[in-house]
Amino acid sequence: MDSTAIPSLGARDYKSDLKPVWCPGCGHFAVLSALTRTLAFLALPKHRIAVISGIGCSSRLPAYLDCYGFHGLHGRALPLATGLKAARPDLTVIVTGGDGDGFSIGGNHFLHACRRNLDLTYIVMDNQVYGMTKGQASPTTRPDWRRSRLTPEGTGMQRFKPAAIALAAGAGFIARGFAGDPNGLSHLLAQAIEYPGFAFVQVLSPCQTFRPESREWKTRVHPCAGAPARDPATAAQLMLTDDGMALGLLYAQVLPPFESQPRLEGDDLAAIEAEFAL
Amino acid sequence: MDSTAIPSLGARDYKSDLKPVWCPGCGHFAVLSALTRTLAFLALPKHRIAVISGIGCSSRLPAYLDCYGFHGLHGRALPLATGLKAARPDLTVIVTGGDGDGFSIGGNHFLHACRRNLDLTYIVMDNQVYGMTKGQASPTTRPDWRRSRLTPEGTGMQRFKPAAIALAAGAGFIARGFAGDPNGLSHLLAQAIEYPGFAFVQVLSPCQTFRPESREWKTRVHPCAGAPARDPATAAQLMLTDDGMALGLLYAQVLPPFESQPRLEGDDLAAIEAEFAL
Amino acid sequence: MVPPVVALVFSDVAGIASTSVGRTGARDGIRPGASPIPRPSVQTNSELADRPHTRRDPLPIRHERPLALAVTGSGGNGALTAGMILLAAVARAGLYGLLTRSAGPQIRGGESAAMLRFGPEPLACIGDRIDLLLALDWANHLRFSEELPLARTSLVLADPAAGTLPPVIAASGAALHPIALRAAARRYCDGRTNMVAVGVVGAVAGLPLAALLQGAAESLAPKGEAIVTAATACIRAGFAVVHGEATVTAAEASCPPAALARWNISGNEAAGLGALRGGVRFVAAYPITPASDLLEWLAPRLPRLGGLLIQAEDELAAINMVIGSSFGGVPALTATSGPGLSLMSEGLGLAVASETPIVVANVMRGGPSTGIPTKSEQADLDLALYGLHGDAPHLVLAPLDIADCAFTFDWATRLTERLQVPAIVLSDQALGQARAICDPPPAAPALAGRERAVPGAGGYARYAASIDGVSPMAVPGEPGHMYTAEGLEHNARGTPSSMAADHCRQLDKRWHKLVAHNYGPTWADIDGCLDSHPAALLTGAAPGGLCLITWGSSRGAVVEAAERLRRDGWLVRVIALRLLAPLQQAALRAAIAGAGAVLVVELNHRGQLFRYLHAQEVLPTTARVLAHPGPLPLRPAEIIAAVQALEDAPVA
Amino acid sequence: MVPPVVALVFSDVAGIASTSVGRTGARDGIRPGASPIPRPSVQTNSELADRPHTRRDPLPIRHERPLALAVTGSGGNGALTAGMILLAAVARAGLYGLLTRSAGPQIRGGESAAMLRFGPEPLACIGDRIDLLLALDWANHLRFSEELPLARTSLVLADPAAGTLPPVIAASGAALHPIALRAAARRYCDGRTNMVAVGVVGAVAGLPLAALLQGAAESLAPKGEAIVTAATACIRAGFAVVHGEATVTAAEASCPPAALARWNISGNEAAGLGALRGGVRFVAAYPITPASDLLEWLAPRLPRLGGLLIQAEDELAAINMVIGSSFGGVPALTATSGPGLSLMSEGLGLAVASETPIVVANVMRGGPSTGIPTKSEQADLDLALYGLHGDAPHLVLAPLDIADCAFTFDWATRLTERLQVPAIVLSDQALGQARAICDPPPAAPALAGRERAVPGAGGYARYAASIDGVSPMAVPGEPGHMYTAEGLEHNARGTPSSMAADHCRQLDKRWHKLVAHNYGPTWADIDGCLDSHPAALLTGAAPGGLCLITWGSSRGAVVEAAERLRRDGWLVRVIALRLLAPLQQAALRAAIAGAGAVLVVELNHRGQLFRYLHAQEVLPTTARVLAHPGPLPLRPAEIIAAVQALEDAPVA
Ligand SMILES: Cc1ncc(C[n+]2csc(CCOP(=O)(O)OP(=O)(O)O)c2C)c(N)n1
Ligand SMILES: Cc1ncc(C[n+]2csc(CCOP(=O)(O)OP(=O)(O)O)c2C)c(N)n1
Ligand code: SF4
Ligand code: SF4
Ligand SMILES: [Mg+2]
Ligand SMILES: [Mg+2]
Repeated sequence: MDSTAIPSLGARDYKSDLKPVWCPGCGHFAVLSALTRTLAFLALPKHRIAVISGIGCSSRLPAYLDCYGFHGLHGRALPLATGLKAARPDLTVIVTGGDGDGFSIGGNHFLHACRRNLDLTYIVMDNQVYGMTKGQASPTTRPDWRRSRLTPEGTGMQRFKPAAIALAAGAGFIARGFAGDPNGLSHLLAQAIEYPGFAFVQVLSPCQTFRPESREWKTRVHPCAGAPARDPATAAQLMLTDDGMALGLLYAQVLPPFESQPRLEGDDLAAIEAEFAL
Repeated sequence: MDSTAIPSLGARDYKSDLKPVWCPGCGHFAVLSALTRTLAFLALPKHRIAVISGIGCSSRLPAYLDCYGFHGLHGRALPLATGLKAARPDLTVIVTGGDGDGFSIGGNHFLHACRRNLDLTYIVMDNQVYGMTKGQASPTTRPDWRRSRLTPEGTGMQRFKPAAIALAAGAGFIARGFAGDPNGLSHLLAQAIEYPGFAFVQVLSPCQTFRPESREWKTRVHPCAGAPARDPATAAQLMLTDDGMALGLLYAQVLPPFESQPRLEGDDLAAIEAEFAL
Repeated sequence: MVPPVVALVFSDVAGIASTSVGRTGARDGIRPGASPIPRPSVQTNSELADRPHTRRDPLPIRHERPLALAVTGSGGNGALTAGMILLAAVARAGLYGLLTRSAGPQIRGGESAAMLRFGPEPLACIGDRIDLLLALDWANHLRFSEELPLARTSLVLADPAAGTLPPVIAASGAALHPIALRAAARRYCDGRTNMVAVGVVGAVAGLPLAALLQGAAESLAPKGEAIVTAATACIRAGFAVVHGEATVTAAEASCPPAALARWNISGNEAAGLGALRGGVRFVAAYPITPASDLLEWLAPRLPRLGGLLIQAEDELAAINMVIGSSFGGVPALTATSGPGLSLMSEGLGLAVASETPIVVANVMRGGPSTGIPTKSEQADLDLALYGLHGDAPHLVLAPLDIADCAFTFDWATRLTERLQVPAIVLSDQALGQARAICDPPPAAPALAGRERAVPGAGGYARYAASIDGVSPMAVPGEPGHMYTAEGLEHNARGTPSSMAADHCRQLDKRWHKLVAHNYGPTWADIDGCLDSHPAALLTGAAPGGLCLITWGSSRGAVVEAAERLRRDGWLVRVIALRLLAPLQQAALRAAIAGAGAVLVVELNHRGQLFRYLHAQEVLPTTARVLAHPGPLPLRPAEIIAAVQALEDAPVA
Repeated sequence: MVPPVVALVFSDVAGIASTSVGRTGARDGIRPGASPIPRPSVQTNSELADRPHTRRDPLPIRHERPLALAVTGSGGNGALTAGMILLAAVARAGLYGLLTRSAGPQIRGGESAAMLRFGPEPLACIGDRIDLLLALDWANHLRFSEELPLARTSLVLADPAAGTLPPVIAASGAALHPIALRAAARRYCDGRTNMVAVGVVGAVAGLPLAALLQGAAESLAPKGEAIVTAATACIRAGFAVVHGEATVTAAEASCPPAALARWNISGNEAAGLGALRGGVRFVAAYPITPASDLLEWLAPRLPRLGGLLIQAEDELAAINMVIGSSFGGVPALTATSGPGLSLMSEGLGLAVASETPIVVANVMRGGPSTGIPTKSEQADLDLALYGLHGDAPHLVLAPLDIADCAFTFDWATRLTERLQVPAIVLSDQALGQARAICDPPPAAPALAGRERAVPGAGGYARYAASIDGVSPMAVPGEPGHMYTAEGLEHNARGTPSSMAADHCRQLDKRWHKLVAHNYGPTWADIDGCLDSHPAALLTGAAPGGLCLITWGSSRGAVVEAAERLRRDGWLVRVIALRLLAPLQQAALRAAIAGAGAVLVVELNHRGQLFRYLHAQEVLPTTARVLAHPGPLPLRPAEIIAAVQALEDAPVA
């Protein structure tokens, strides 16, 4: 391969020269930094990485990296990444987005990406709000949060539990990080990228502008108890009862990665056309 | 109310005069019968029932009933029913469909309907195949089922676990019935309809034409062990480890039903228009 | 002391003729109804422009009406709030006003600009240029400078402390006047530069102090008394910078009584109100810029009328939810923007086939794809007209101005209920997120509501043919006519059918009910003809001359261009289409008939209305189109230029 | 013994002139290349028709070519298998054939019909009527009887044991002949009535026994030898019912050598093959009728070429998956039908804005909404042309016949890769699920493939302007030109921008690359002009006369109608559009130029192509449209009737 002998790069080398549109103090900055540090740590060649996203503040991330990227449609990052990874298994494909993008409009693809178990890393920057559209409730918002003008009495809907859903859908790697803990996050991201299958990392990433109260998350997060669960039943117990603030690798299990069909290559079109000849 | 004094009706009275398009021996016949028997048992006035469906063999069901119905779009029965029930809380709204309709294209709505907890009954006739489009794999199909011409090597995807997903998404009533056990099914349907929130009933309903091997389900089903779980963690343990063939009420918990906004009524438009006056 | 104004130059619109006049006092400026007022402007020359921030001449008062001013700055420093206060002040001064805004992609800290045009007559559009610009700072100014066209007659106020002047300002030839905003803010109040700016700009724009203070009190009331008090001090300070301390007290008494019959309303609010007026009581939607405001206005108000709003998980859910509500008998609306409308295409088809009335508001933004979410464009017409699979006739409407959002949404709701067909209403960012001081919008024409099934002899045939194509609709809960609504092709009873005869019958019916309806005269706003009623048009009113055809938010610029052209002796008629589908072919042909030249004007890349009108065979082959994409709005001057470029355009 | 044929009547196509001839031997019938053959038919009268199931006359052999036959029955009793075998037999007899089918909504047990037209020349369409009908039973016959038009010249074979004759049969005036299928099946073989029917129908249709047996062997081979053996016995038995036992052995030797250069292929298979030829190696899709066959054909074949197919969770996923694959440099396709195309609208817009090549096959079915899934219609043209929000130019193509599916999909794939824009290809159920014996389709014109980025000096500008509007595209994995593909409006480097100048530049670029491309002569199939190349057309070939314009699968009926009209002395040209967008306006205008009358022909309710051509200003105002919705196909005779009804149509 042309690219194995790359000079070792620093985190900064993975950043593009674009200035993020994010508000000062937005948690997404820390996610960006943690990711570039992880990429440098793993010494991944920049041109072999593709970062795919949907639409939202968080989904702006790919353009701030100096590797391949696709800023796609709201909610559709996972299928786009699925097509890319299935067609180009040689690439490192990372998907980034927000809680609205991934769990509301993109919920179906989340379920099926977990089931499909392609070797993707999915990073959701969960700020429990729609930042980009100015402060509506997302699936992870508490049902009684009344600060959205769209749902002034609260959504009245139970919170979406990303880890529990991922588990039920069949994901083999489930972790939770925090923008306020960049080292821990970097570590999780490195494990996720190296995991040979679909790895889901929920990152608590406070929105300064529309959820200023989430600044106090730093006082509420805590490491998850013990080693990551290896069997689904234990993991489910944990995820359905936890406070959503436990950080770390919550569940890890090796599953057969997706391979839809054996690729036989070598055959040619003439052989296929011959089927039609009389 | 005009309609409380209805004459008591038999199951047959809930059937329309349309002949189902289903293949002889299709499991969906039994679901239709169980449903009409349940409606008769509950003595629900026909005109206060609306049955909403998507597209698929199973989704043809509403027209075979003599009540209100809507044969909508593939995968979109739940949101249509949500709009109806939210606007018309006085009606009994039942949603019917298939595993493809509900878990593949409709997966996102399934998640969010569970979270929203409107008082709906959702009956999925799961035959582990797309019947109507002639035999493709559905999310509940085994990954190594090779009889679909679309995925001749199998889908390679883990099976979708409807009960586990519903639980993780927050559903408060989760049951599994079998078309080969019409009495048990009727009983479950009655409980589901009476449950004051989102009630999900997965019905194993064999497809004679494309999954003839599912005839042997009758030898594999078994009642679920013990009383229905009341806490999510126990339920999850059960649902993530079971063989998908345990019948009965798997989980039941009372949750606050959805009420997005207090309806104040009584105010009038003039008061609202006054906001704009100088 | 009223400061003297130096070397005023009267120039006409095109900036050609000019004549010197003397001085104009600040107090004479407000003359509602006295239009057109000659436009005084500071004489400028490159010499002056080359000496930015150094001039110390007293500030000239700008009396021309309509006057367009802009307050610009970075996100968070309050340019938009200043604009809101100025708009309220304009109302209190007894004038009409139009406030638009420009914001960048940043959620916070990006560029922002408030543009206000006001005068004694209702404002049709934002005009050709900014007469008066006050910059709170110059950061990011380049990003929206193209939205703020300056002329040599314009006046630019800037704080020397606000940073280097962008070259584009100097290049415009506008007069510059330094103004020590920050210093004044520090001296007089708690440092809200934008509030001082309100005082300065208001004074230079010839607005009475009392109106400014009242505007501030109204706009800031929700933020509490302390804020209002601080703002009052700042506005006074700013006003004094222009007029001198002595005048401030005297000026306070001069606020004319407000014209209380007028409204202060945004397009999105008007749309929401129109929907409520039309009977909408259920809304389901997924947030998207620039439709979210519309939804957020409705959310707390629906329950007051017994209705509700659901935030759906996505647009696919939203449109199916409103279909469900309407099936249940509760009139329903969803609102979205381009990407969401794309996702609703399948749901719209279901509403067509199942004959379920729903209203879909599309507040258009720049496209294609995610496009330019915060800016306006009229490029979703194709999608709205044609974007359903199969033969799927439906209603497409477009409001013509901010107040008309109320009328058009009201009408659309009544039409959809009457005709049992979905209506797409094409508003856009330029209407939705702009505010106007305007006359209260009239109610839509009364229409028979949804035709309901009555208990009959035989079985109920939901989709039975009828003379007008509309079949009585049963609603769940009613005994005696249960049926299953159907998205498959079906026979009269709703039973799925793949027979050609059933298919033809239902296609004919669904087509017929749309074209057979009598939409009355409000299908378009026609001006320059004797009477906009089709019958009058058919008798050949206003023959010859120029015919301008437009739709939606572009109407304002076209109407203003037409007025100016008429002043120059042109015979001009304007046809602004409110009902786009079904196109009123006969009435439109009659309205066009006899025109010497036809120009279609719209804000998109390739002329979507122009192509549609050709598709419908209503345009002569000599018709031409002026189309350019957003985000820059159409301006009257460019329409006039395009008209002048038409070879055969006759001058009356 | 060759049975005598009674009272044969030769009638011309329109059934007017007729003349009695003697008898024709069964062995003389197959004369490949000898066309037109006079069409013998049994003399019928209402007397005969009134005596169904009672006639005992020997079976007449039908020698007219092309001949249209149908085998009908209920689902599961093998009508479709019989059709497949007859098609294979036709091929082995050295003839061309076209096999269409009709099925009801039932998955099993519903009605089904196989319709086969064959003759010595390639078949353009299924013609005007069924000459020979064999009913396995009459259950549900009414549901598709309108798809089986019978004339007084038609012959109907039915087993008296198959139930009561539907009145519609008697009403047609067709000749009836009872035939004891079930009895024969019971006597000679294991009871496969449909196989006996193959023998009977084949014999009456004048096909050699050897061809029938070879057709059966080929078609049934996958089911195993036992089935083939049983079928052979049944077919022999059926053949003997017509020709008598004695002839069977002699007939076996008479099969002419097959024309091996021909293909037996369905439209969906041809589409899949075309995509593979064009370079598609990744497919993601969600099943939907009638596109599933296309996907199911591709699924096992893609891996043989190093590619793969993913069954997506829905259509939104499918289109985004193919965008992802193409972004990764692997040419990709998705296939769907109307409802799915509606759901793909947003994804199509992303492909336009991000300039990602993809092919979207839409195998059209009846609409709107879920519509009529199993039947054909051409009603998704509007959606394909216009169904994206914003100004979003893209490619729209339509294959013109079964073999042309291969050419058009091949070409579409090459075009999308060359132009970095999505291509929608509008096939339909009538093409996709029909099979033909045809000449192998030619390859699409060679085109430069996707232009790839080469390492340059400065930074890589993914969306840089260029002379032809196409910018070189980098593919992940290549060092030196990393970029982020963007669905927001952007500048040349792909950085999001909401500036008018960037927006205009990118809109212009995306438009320009489409219109600047030289599509060559294959934008349409033009016949009746001296040369279909635009240059020749511009010089005014074939002036005057009638111009028929059509698109997609309707071409066949139009071409056949044109041929008949020419035989009647009309000067007719046919323009069948393969490239619908961007419309080749100049070439099309040139192709129409000088026509005395223009008729647009299409299979939808309101004339979508007709309106589109008007939108593009290529039609004279005198142009007319013949449009009717599906599911019934357009027939040559109705086109001829429409032409005759054109007032000013000149007769050469
Ligand atoms: C189809 C579609 N619907 C809606 C939108 C509007 N939209 C843009 S971003 C967004 C939500 C973003 O929230 P999230 O994913 O949580 O990201 P955040 O901004 O909070 O980081 C929405 C609703 C859109 N762009 N496209
Ligand atoms: C948008 C859309 N995509 C695809 C289809 C085609 N389609 C119809 S039914 C169906 C699957 C039905 O499977 P399931 O829901 O399991 O019902 P079953 O027939 O097995 O009872 C599909 C894919 C459609 N009608 N609409
Ligand atoms: S709005 Fe919230 S999520 Fe978006 S950039 Fe600002 S702080 Fe971050
Ligand atoms: S195909 Fe299967 S699911 Fe459909 S009707 Fe037949 S047996 Fe039932
Ligand atoms: Mg968020
Ligand atoms: Mg199924």
